[in-house]
Amino acid sequence: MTSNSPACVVQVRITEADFDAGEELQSLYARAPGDLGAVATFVGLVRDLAGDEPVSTLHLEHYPGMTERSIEAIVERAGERWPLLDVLVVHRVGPLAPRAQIVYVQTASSHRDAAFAAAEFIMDYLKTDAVFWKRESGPSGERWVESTAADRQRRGAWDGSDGAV
Amino acid sequence: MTSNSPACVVQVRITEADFDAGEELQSLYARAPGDLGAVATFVGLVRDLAGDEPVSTLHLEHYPGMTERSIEAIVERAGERWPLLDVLVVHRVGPLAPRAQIVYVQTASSHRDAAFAAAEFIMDYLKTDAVFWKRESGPSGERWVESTAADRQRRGAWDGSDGAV
Amino acid sequence: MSTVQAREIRVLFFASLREAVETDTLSIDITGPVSLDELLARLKERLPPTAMTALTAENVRLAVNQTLINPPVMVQPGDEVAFLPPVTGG
Amino acid sequence: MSTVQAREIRVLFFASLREAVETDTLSIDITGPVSLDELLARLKERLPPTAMTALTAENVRLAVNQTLINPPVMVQPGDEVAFLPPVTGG
Repeated sequence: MTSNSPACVVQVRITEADFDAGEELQSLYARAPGDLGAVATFVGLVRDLAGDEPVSTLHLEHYPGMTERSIEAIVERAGERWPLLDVLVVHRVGPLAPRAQIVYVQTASSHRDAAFAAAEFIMDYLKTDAVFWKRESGPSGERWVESTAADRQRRGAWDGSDGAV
Repeated sequence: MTSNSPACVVQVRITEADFDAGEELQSLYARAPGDLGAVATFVGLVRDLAGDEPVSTLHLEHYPGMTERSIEAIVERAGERWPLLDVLVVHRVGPLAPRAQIVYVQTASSHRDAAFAAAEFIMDYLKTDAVFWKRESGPSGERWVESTAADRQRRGAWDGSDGAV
Repeated sequence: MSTVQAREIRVLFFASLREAVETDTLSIDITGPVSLDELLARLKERLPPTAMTALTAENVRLAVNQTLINPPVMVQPGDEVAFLPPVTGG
Repeated sequence: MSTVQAREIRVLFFASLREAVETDTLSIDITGPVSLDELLARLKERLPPTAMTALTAENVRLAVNQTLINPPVMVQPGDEVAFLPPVTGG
């Protein structure tokens, strides 16, 4: 944040528990300072299918401490680009069934363009830079999931690079 | 939607009542067909300030029937551009205090890029094309609010025009 | 449309135009199709000049039966005509 | 760091690498700073060749004390070294 910006409140929560977007929004309204006008949110869900393969469980693993910091670093970069008032990232770990909520990103600003851009930026970087690992189980066994070339291109588009690591 | 797309479920609700994003998401998860993976949402709130003027109440007025159809037309255009599974727009009318929720846009898709783009598109068009009128009351009196030149530019950017009406 | 309503046009005024006109609805009796200019002439008989200036401002749009239209247009008995100042939602 | 821990490096393996190595943690005793190559040589004494191939794959990244690093690097007694296969969140 530049010295002219009010401090952005950042919360990162890694948890096995589910979350409720309505509750998170009410907490935001209670705590948010200043001229709050726009909140963009994103919820990622476990998909029924990986390609054409049914998924029975997605297992999410993390590196306690480093994972939180990897997300904080992503949020900090977003805060340098857009005037944000408040950012919350909730990311679940452990075994998750299809249709379970995995990730919640909530970005608050005075104006919608900053809120939208920051939420999308954070999601794109979570795909490529956040320290998580995913293993899908299905009828034909298990496999580790990696970020896709499309994910890396989307991440790279934010800084003008081709996303190559 | 093309004939290859599954039908997109569209709901538009104009109401004086408040809404709960958590409840709307749970309803979505219960009804959504197919390969749901990504939900983008946006909440607009009454801002404390209009420029430097404090706002005590925002009054929202609509044209019953025509307003709903103006929003449905916006959602339909979004559905032609992105593969959406489900779209909900809740828009409040009547007198609203600062920090009250005004508008909720919820777009569901298999992938996050479609969900984000459609939510932002719908919000941009709501600012310029949805049939609502807003009157701000404050200590120095009342004034009618119009969409801004920036709003019209953002709307125009989606179709390559300059947004001039 | 019922036959009772079919000899009038219902004219609606919203937001700042409702304030300028000091009513939200007027009914204009007609016996057949009329042009928008004819409708405006009939409104002029019942509204003060300042109201007419507001209704014919460049940024006012017209809806007939809840669909935006561009003049010239003919309106029919039973139609609903609305004067809309600049809109903004979201 | 306590003096009890300060003569060893704690090595962590995550996800597919944990499966390849068949453990999530190893402790390597050292008496002073060692290079990453020296650490790998010590691991080689305790792990099967297939595990070493997995740990040295091109897409494996290393973190020292929870910060990503690029070799060459020296590690110290008390450090935590983690082998990270490609990550993805969201």
